[in-house]
Amino acid sequence: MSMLVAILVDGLVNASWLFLVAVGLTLVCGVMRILNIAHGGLYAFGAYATATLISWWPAARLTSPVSFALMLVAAVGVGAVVGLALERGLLRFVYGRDEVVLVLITFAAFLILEDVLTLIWGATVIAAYQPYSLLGRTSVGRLTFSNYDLSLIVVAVLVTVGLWWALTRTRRGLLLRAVIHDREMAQIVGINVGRYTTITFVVGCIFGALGGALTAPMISIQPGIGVEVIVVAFAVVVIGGMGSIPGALLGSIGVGLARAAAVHLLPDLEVFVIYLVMTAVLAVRKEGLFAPAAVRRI
Amino acid sequence: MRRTLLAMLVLAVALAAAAAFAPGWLAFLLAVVMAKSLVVAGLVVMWRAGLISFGQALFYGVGAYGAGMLGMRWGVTDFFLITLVGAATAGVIAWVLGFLVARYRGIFFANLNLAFSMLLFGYMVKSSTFGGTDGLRAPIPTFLGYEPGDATRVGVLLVATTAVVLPLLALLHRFLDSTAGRMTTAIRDNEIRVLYLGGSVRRTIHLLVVVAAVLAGAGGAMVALAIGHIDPDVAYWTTSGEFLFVAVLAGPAHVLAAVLGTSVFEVIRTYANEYAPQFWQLILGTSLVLSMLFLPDGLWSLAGRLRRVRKEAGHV
Amino acid sequence: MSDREPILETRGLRKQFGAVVAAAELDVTFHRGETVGIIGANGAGKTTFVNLVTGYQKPDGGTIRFLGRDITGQGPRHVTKAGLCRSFQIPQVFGSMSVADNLLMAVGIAEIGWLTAGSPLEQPRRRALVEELLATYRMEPYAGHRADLLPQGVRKLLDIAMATARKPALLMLDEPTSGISAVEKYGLMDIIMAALRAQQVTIHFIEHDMEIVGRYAERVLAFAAGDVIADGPPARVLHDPRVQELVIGRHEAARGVLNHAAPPAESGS
Amino acid sequence: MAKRLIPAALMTAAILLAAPAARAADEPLRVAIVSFLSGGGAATTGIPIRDAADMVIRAINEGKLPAPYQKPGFGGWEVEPIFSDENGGTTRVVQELRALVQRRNVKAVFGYVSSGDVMAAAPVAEELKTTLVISEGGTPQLFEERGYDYVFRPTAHGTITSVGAAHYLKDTMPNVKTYGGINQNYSWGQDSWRDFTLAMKKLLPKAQARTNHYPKLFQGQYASEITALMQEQPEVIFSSFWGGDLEAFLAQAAGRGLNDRSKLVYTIAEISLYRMADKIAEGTVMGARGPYGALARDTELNRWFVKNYVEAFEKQPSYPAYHIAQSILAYKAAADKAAAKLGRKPTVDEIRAALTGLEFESFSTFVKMSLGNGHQAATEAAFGSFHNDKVKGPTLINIKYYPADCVNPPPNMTSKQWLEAGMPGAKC
Repeated sequence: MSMLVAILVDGLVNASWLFLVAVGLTLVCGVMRILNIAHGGLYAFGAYATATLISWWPAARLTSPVSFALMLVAAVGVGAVVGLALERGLLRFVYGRDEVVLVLITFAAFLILEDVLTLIWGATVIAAYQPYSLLGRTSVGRLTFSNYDLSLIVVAVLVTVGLWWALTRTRRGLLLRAVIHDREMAQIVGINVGRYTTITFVVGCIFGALGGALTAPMISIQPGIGVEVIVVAFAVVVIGGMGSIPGALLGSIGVGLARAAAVHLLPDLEVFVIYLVMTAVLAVRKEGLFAPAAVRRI
Repeated sequence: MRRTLLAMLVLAVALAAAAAFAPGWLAFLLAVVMAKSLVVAGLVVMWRAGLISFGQALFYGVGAYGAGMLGMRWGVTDFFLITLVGAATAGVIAWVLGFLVARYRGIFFANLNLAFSMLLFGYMVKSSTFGGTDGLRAPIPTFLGYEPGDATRVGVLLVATTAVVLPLLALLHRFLDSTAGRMTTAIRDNEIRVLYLGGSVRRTIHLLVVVAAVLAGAGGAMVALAIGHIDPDVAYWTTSGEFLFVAVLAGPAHVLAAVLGTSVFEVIRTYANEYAPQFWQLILGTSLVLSMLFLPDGLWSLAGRLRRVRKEAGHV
Repeated sequence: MSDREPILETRGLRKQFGAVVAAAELDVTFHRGETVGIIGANGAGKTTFVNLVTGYQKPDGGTIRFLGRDITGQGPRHVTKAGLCRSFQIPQVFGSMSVADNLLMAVGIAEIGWLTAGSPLEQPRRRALVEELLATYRMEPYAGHRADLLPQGVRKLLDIAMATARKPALLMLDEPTSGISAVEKYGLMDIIMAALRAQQVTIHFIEHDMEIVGRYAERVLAFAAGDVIADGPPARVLHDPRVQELVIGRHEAARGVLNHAAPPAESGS
Repeated sequence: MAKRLIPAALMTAAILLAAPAARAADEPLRVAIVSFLSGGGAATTGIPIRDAADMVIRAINEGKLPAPYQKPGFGGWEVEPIFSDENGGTTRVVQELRALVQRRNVKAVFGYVSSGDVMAAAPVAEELKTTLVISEGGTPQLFEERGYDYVFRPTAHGTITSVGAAHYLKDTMPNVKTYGGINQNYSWGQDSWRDFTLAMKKLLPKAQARTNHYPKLFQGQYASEITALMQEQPEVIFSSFWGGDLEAFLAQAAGRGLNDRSKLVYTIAEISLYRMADKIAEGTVMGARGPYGALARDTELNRWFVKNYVEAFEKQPSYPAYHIAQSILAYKAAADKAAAKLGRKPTVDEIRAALTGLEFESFSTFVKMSLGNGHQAATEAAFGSFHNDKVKGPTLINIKYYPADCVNPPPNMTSKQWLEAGMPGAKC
């Protein structure tokens, strides 16, 4: 029984984290049809910026709401600046080129971002652990969970609801969905697709940075944290269906629970689990769980 | 074809000269470049059919680990035998996976390949048979019974690698002129037309996957023998990404472009590391961005531009 | 006409897309050497019929026999290899290749086999065949042009010429004149018909222009709502009152628009 | 075009890359220091290695070290260090090593953090006939698999950490009944856990091993593993974590209160002692790979090292800094020894000969190159318990030292054989 609770809670915490780092990637995938490898760089930037802000804030006056606000500020600031620079300064020159070129240019951007990070912050470890302990703990039987971990679930739910509302209940959201569904048709009916592309990319980047910002208090922040995240986030996006937000949600939950179950029941499988799920899903459904319908032409 | 053969001949002579006279590090670099360019050539061939693989490191890794296992478990040290087995193993695995993979196109093809390669990576990290993350030692190669000393080994390695790579590239070049090879472009342009001409798209793609895997397997085995050590990084996604990078840098125009692209890539990397050890990724990334922006058809297109410039100059 | 040997027979051929019936229990027999025109309003099931017969779509029920063989449910590749080829409303060509290379590719793929797949595509004999095709379809001036930059009419010709590379027994032409200006239509059809008849190919063509149907077809099939509502010589079918009402009337009204607009997307019909 | 372009390019490349002109005889001895300057291992390990190497080499060149190393230079040689990044995988490491030796005329190479890189670099050094002094990468396999003439490791290999931890438990918690583990899923983590369980079987046979968790290297998040460890509730949790993973785990374990239920034993956590002080519970057992950092013995050499390091870099030296410093000092000691014997500046081969089987006083301990035919050092192990002192700040107390003969296998056995046989011949 306590095992089940453990798997469920760990799985959901893990799923929330996965969703938070993957949601921006899938959003960009949906609108721009590109796989943004630089997402990993944004994650790292978000983490570094958060740690910096938190270290500037007087430790005595750091409360939970303040630290969450700092994370949000860091994510929005960094995501907007870097995202805009990438899209306006780099990506727009290669729109319309081969898919592979688009992917690789983001890969190059990722390499560059990695070293720019080192240029700005140096190759030292920085940390922002304070928010992790600020929220305290919750005990369930013999298990103790960190409230910060649990709060990730809340944030993930908020993001999901917020996105759902923005995409289905606002005019701009509806137009964006039109762009996702059929780019050319959207162009024909007069939607400024270019501007939606830029905005979406920046929003995606902000989510990427937010993922890093929220992770910052849990990990020690150092060069190289982005490279692992890309492949994990990418796996979640692919499992869910590239460009599908419900897909990313379901993919995260699936992978999160599978991973938690593996840790508790079959620790040897843990490293694999995400790729096993990914291979299995792709082998059966190449588009992933929720593929946005593609129009097939003769 | 004749021009290509001639170019290859000249290249072979140049490499043989390098093997004899160049400093060891350069001969070694060239050997690695030649071996890696096989992997790139395979990617380029798939790319001609519009297929991008994010998981070519799978076959590269299979070739590399095959070399290590052959040497360490069964005491095989012959360079050519190991390369052959590495290539064949990768080919067989590709043939099996091909039944599934050949149904996939575009990003889905890339994704599934990535998933397979990451599975291999995950397995290699865990597996004590394959040395876990510390990896596996590759044997010191012998060459058809000849065992070079420490001083000559690198030179011999370069000659042997060239002797494997250039004939394979020539074969590949010939394949690209064959009906099946020319179908690559046809498939990228219009699969439906290929089907309605009675051509098999799936079988052709399956063939391409196997061909590229054989090349990657051979390349992986030769790089492993050159380096002397194999670790799970050979199957990691960044390795696939790097090969893809070089493929785009090279351009799909010609099989020899793969050699050119790989050389440029390795030279940039070596010098970036020397002059900015902390920022070589920045330099690498920037040069790749610049090449993609200003040389959209790859480095090989420089040759065409040069020719045009010279022609115009000649007319004046 | 019925004294000729049957080449294609469908029995009870059915296909439904949701609530739309695209093929309703079609029983049709075609004969060797016939030139058949297929008419019908948009959405009447003409292209679906071609798609079903050539294996692009699988029928929900019924059988298709071609040259005495059951080809029901076989894919395009097998149907093509059996000798039933097609051209497309939107020409399906290899956009990045020249016209001559398109034809060479077509000839090469038509001849491909396990043993020949590895031999060079480029062969003098094939080049000669290509030259012949270029001449027959009057495309010599365009031989070196990239296929995706061709004028619409030439692209249509190229599409059809490629479809004949295999020397089919039956060729189905899906709207060979759509997107072509009224002036050019007859010239185009003359070239196509002359070439195909010289090869003794049985021809089916889908067509909206009744004058062209009247001029080139010896038998006409009229489709409406997935069913054949008239089948016979042009003179009789084109004057059938139901055909007049369901096919021609509506169509003629829309024709002015059609000829000036871009060709409608295939997927809808 | 192609036929002219490629050879032309190759020729140009060859000219561009060609080695600089031959060097004059009195030029300095050029050595390379290789460690992670970028990527995951840079911050905690690679950069301290670079810094410490730079500092110690400078001091030796200028003759500023305390006795008995006050004589300037390495047996009369001035050493010129160049620094190279280890990041990028073994292929790159090997390529770089060749370029360093053959193009940049490096006479000796120091460093290497990752055990995989160590295993890849060693045979290459052997082929190139260039001295390779491994400072960090600690896999015991290195000299157990084959012999080397050119490869040395003047620091203890990894076995001493796991064996030392078991001894410390025996001395401080003799009644422990259950233990579990969390170790990174790669060779270091896997070997550490194996060695620890084998040592525990011999030293505390009543203690029972529970599950070990193998999260991925650089995973960074351990929520599930921590829950699982709480679920199992072993008395002792053994971990060989290092670097960013270690610090993340410390923070998360503290946040979840894992320390309240189990005693945590970290084999090489000394590296994070100061930075993570507020996340470490009182009494947590910590080690380094040898008596370094907070575990260092108070000698004049050590005082010099700590003082200068803190002045230069504004932080306490951690054990990777000690390791590289010890490796460079070994080279200095060997060179001085050779010079004294020969009465002149020794050649690199003569230094190498003197390095084999060398015994010397290092910054905080005495080093004997007694294993691997005189190429592998054996040193003592040290462990202590964490205490956050109100006045002095974070420190380790109750420090215990285990002599080299106690925690190292004898020269004729591999670590694994020795542990599986129940550590025969150990003198504790």
